[in-house]
Amino acid sequence: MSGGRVAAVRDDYMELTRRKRLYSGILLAVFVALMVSGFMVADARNAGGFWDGWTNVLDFPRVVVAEAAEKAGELPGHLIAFFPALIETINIAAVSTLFGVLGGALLSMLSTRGLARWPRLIPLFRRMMDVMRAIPEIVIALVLIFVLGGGPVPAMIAIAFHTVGALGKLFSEVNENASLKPVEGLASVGATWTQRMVLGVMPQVAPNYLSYALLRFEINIRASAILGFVGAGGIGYELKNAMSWGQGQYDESAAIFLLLFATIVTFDQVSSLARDRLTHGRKSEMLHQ
Amino acid sequence: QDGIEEFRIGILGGENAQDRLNSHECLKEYTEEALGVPVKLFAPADYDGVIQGLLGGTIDMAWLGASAYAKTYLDDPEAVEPVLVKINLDGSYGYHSIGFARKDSNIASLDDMAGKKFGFGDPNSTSGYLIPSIEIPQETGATMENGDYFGEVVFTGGHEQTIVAVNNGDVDGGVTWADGQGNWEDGYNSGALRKAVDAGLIDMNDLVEIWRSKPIPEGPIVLRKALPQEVKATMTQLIDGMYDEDRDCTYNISAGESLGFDPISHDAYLSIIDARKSKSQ
Amino acid sequence: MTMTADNAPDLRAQAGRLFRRKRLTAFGIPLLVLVYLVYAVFAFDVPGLIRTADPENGRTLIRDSYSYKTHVSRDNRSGEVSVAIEGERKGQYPDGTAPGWVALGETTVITLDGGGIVTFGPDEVSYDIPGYGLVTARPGNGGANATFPTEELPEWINASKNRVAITTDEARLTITRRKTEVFRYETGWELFFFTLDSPYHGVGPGEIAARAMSGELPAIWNDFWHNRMWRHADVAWALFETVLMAFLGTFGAALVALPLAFLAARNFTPLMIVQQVARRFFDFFRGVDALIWTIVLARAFGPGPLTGALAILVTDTGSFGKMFSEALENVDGRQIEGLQSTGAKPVQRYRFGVIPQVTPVLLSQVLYFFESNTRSATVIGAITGGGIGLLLTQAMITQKDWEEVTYYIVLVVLMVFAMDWFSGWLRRRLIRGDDSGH
Amino acid sequence: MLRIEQLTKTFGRNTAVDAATVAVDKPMMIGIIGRSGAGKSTLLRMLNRLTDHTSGRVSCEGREVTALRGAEKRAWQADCAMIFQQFNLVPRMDVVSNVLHGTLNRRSTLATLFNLFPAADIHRAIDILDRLGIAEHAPKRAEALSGGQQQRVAIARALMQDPKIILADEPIASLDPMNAQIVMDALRRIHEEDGRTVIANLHTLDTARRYCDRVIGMLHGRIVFDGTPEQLTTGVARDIYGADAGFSEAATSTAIEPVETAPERAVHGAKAIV
Amino acid sequence: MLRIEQLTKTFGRNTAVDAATVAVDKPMMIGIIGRSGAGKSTLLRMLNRLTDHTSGRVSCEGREVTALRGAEKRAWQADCAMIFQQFNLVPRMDVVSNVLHGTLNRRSTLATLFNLFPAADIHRAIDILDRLGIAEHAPKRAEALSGGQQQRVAIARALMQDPKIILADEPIASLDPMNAQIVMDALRRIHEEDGRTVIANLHTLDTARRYCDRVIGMLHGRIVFDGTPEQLTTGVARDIYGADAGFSEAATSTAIEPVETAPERAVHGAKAIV
Ligand SMILES: Nc1ncnc2c1ncn2[C@@H]1O[C@H](COP(=O)(O)OP(=O)(O)OP(=O)(O)O)[C@@H](O)[C@H]1O
Ligand SMILES: Nc1ncnc2c1ncn2[C@@H]1O[C@H](COP(=O)(O)OP(=O)(O)OP(=O)(O)O)[C@@H](O)[C@H]1O
Ligand SMILES: [Mg+2]
Ligand SMILES: [Mg+2]
Repeated sequence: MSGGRVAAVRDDYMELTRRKRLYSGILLAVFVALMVSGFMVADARNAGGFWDGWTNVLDFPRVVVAEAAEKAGELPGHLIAFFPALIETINIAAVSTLFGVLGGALLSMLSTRGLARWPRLIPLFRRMMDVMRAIPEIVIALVLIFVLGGGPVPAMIAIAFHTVGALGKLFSEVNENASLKPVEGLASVGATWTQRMVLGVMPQVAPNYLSYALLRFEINIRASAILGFVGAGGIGYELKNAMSWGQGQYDESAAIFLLLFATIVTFDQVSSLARDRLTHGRKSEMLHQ
Repeated sequence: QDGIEEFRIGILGGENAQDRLNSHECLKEYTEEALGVPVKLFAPADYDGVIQGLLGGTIDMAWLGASAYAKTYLDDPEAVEPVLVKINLDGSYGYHSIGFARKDSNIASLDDMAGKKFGFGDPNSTSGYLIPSIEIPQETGATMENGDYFGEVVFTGGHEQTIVAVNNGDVDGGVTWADGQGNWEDGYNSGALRKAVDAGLIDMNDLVEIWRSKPIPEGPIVLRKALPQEVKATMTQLIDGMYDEDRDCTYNISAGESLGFDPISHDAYLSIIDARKSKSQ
Repeated sequence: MTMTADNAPDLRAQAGRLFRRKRLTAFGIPLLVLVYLVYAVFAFDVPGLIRTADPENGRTLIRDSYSYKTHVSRDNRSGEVSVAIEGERKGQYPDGTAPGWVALGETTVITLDGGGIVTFGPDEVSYDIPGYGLVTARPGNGGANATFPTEELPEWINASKNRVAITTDEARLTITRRKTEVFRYETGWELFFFTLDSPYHGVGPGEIAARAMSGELPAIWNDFWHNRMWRHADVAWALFETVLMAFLGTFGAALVALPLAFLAARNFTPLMIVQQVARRFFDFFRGVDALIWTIVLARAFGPGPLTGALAILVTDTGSFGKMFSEALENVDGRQIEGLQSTGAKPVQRYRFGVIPQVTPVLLSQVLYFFESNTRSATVIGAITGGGIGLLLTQAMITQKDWEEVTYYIVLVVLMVFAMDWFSGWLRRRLIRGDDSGH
Repeated sequence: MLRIEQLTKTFGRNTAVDAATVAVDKPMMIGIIGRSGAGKSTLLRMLNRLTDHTSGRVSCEGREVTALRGAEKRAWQADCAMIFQQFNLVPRMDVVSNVLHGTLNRRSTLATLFNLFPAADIHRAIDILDRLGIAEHAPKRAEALSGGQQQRVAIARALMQDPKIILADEPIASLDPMNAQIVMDALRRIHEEDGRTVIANLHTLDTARRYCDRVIGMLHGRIVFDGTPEQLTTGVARDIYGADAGFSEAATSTAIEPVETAPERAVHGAKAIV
Repeated sequence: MLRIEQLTKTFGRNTAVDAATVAVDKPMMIGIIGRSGAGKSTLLRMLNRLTDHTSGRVSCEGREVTALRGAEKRAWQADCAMIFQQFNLVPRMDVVSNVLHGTLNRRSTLATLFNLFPAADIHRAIDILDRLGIAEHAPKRAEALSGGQQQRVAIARALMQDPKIILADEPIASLDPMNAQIVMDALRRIHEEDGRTVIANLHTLDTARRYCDRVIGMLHGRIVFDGTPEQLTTGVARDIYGADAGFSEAATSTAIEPVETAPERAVHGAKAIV
């Protein structure tokens, strides 16, 4: 190769490097600037500043733990007393996950090309899932609490609504990878749409569905605890009341907290074990959705 | 520490957050002028948010309910000190916890509530929880435990929620606050019922009063004890003199007609503190 | 193509057994689900809920979400009449002015859509209800003192001695001793753009545009942006605050979790102990849940967006830590070894041997979280006191202004949509466009 | 019996089947040949109503096939079984269930969702599998079978439908010569023993010649040949395949043994494979 | 110059390298052969200090290699470049960056973390790439290159280190014969033009014979042969490979053209491939 061509390669590369450095420099600078200024804005808007506050982070846990330790003897009693509330929270999560799986499966099939009952309506069902995913549970829960009155049902409906959207999206990705051949085979014998879906698609997608559903269940337990905090019953409601009252009930708070923590960790471990067996779900896309 | 860099005021619930901030905008301006430092307003979601702010030193001033003050005091006696209290139009500074139910549920008194579902508001509310939770058992002769006298006892989360819950029939009876003056039909002169009526949420014809507490002392405006002395003095003076200076602003920050504020001390709340302490055992 | 006569029954029996087993699962699983749901119906007390559920509330809510009401009220002591939108001080018509359907005067005449006419006279109040008759009242010390055209009152009239409430399709009239009030519902979000005190109230969009062109834009913008009824500036700020919480929380967590994830990854930390400690650490942060972190942190930092951001940060540090360390365990060791063989320092090995490999995975995980954390930030804001979540929940809890609630919900959904789109766009751009391993 | 009149299908600006007209008066075995893209699959899929037609009509024993909708359409599909090149079975389900899917149209949706097939159907399914020589695989998952076995399961499913007509879209294209022969033999036997009409798309001339009573040739969506195997000379084949003079039939052959009617060509074909 | 004495490595109860002793007095090209598991890779990795030794010592020009730690160890690694069978490049980074990684040891950590390499280094990297005939691929991602090109990038990275010794662990095992030859030619040229010592594990005898000045044979961790290519007779090879009489060298050959020194064997090899 002649020296001229090497020089050309050199210049090109140097130019490329400069551009890349510039871009990544700008990107980095923008990111750092956003982080720093964002932090400063948040810090200024907060009642307590970060630098004053972080030494006090343990204040609250300390008070709670101190009281809980002092009344350690009552802890088992509290654990038993709040167990029904925990069951309610788990029930909310379980029922909403169930409905979410059913609704999500249905919507995902209606919105997957090749499977859809009404192919023209695919965009409609897709948007429906998007909207269901986008509305935070707390919004639906509060509206329903107004209409239906407080309790577990509004929370259940709210979480189920969101779950339908979230699982529907993941399920339709699973469906897209399912083979259409069996479906067509069933169509050729004159099977109805339901038969095609249940007999032709479900056997293919069931393991993936199950894996996602388990992960969702775990997420829904957290969601139902949070909704309890805004009036939807369950362990979150108990926690809020105990925490609000403060001193005198911190032992109860601690007991509730222990229950909640143990539950979340248990289901987390169980579901990740089970999912590992079934197939690998994509946690990143699932969490919080 | 001689000076402060900013002054933070916490505002309790009752109205939607933005309205609360708006109605305190005038106070913010006066305070900035008086102290010469930036003032920030905070409207946390519930009583506990303000209390934690006072305890953690992230909020300098707030108008607390009596029970909330008691909680703050019990958690940390050195955290805050009460300075002022609101005076009602008739010169008193008390109000009542009102028990109420739906008329068509055929509940006319506490006796009819036996076995029914009863709703408190926020656990930190004086009229929504502390006082009724002490005085009602005295009348019924039974505890407030589920199934003891009432079939079920729940927290609705706040005064507004209690009113709606009773009106909807989610709970059979509940407690909220009112000054107890004026007409039942209007929801009394001031209080949570009145606000609900004004908002068109409820029709007082549908509701009946089933119980009324002894007068409850109005909650204090508190300042963080650790604040510099002159800041505390300036703020006390500012709000004390507000009624003469600016009626509108007084109306805004006291959530209705009043005669302004009077000084008050810790001793006025001893009984509430005792009550709260007894509930905490 | 044969089946010996004796293995035919055998195969049939085998198939029979197979199908019995299949039926058992086909029935068993739905049956279990059904049994569970039946249990849930009772555990959740659905029958009780159905009994107490109030469809009227739903109707009010829906109607309020797209309409506003104007209050015309008469102080029964002074006889003064005032008109205010939503009955709020901020929405009050200036003295002596009123919308077209209210004729102020000695006797104020309110003409309603359905043909009903309400009059506020000096002493007497009347409501002429089409198809029913004239209701009159002389509110005062004796009570409402109402007279009705019929003996038997229809169910839409709720009257006692001291209070009368008449609800018709066109309006609602309440009379107490102190005050008489007419609520009239109209479609739309009145005052959304300009409040009554703004000179631009009631001006058509064409005209506004024209006046904006002619130099009034700042004034117009100011009146709109600082609209006291809808408070657009505050709402915009609240939205920003919510996104800010999600942004700081998510990316802060990613920055904290990245180095820690190395400690929890089997292939980077030979010490079992360190690894296990790091993993339990992550489990703890995740398990405690954002909810509880919010409460704990609120004590130290007080209400505000920083507290929310930190709560997200702490929880997500746990999630990211776990996910990142899994990604790190899957890295290709050959690249690292290649660098090691050149004498690269450990930090350099991580920088060039590990980071380029894991960047796409981590980046897409972080961006997914960013999107979903905008939703979480709405909830956390409702608890810790900040952002659109607080506005939304408070507006809901105080249960008036459903049109504002609708407005906030629409904004939240649009915000989440926007973040969804944005994070997807960024993900595509960064992961494809990044070829130097940054 | 089966009457196709001016049947046309267009995909956008592309006419896949162009005014196809065919009349079948008695049960017979028909082979459709033509090069890739000629419209063979589309024609068959329109017959089964898997694809909707653009114009023209199909009628069968008084039924206006192209006008059927909903349940009636599905009933027609049940009468007109289809066999696919890729078998189109449910791979994760067992063989018997796959065969029983042939009865889906006759049974109530709910019952079938719960796997409630009458015992008589199950027995018949096994009998059919036995007839096709794969009864011993009955409890296995379909995906565990070889291609030829899977295609026979597909035929069993078709038989389970007890159809009047069996459509087969390149049934042996994914099979090795050995299995191809078994499958074609099975189809032929079904035609002969049960008297059902079989219409098969075939991509090899010699298969069509060997097994069919009638051959239809398609080119660019049009039917360009319709006659007996004997009439299908190499010259005609060239026309159908639109091939130039260099066209050699051997290139499309998959026979593994000399075909009686055309031994020299088959030998040719066999060589090309080795 | 390089002195390996009684170097031993045990993995648990398995002795991968057993008291290996080698002295290299002047720059030369050395091939190490032996069957899979003989310990070739382990020996090379111990020389580069990628793997720690169990006992024995390595020294080089007064440096006690086996005793180095931390920065000194890394400095030795920089002096003793390694080339891997799987190239071990960073696939998502561009070719030049990969080559520049050869300078990591010399540059400040902070600057390199931000990808800041001196322009002179970049120019040298491109020159090296040019020498190896792949300069035009400089801005591409490593993963976009063919195997042979990637291996040349790896060699470029090694050269960038300006090493005294180049170790190559089966550098051509993942390559096709064409690329294998290009890569071996490059290594040979580097040895001849720059006077660097090259030690390469090779899995084919003919490559070792053709390119190396000296061949070391390993069996079960022990060095069982050390001599010139000429001394490496088929009998010796059989011993090294522990093969029975049926051993045929052709089976391990990857040559694509007759090797001058042993034309008859290469032809043999070439046949086996076709
Ligand atoms: N779903 C479809 N959408 C658009 N065009 C299609 C579709 N199906 C078939 N076609 C087109 O119609 C024409 C006929 O296709 P068809 O599959 O019927 O041919 P074929 O004779 O079966 O060919 P092959 O031997 O490759 O299966 C082709 O040009 C094809 O591209
Ligand atoms: N990290 C390790 N842990 C345990 N045993 C190892 C390790 N690396 C190598 N060994 C063992 O040491 C012995 C020598 O391995 P080495 O990789 O050096 O052989 P090799 O001659 O390079 O073989 P190949 O041609 O397959 O690369 C083998 O028995 C191998 O199993
Ligand atoms: Mg076809
Ligand atoms: Mg090796």
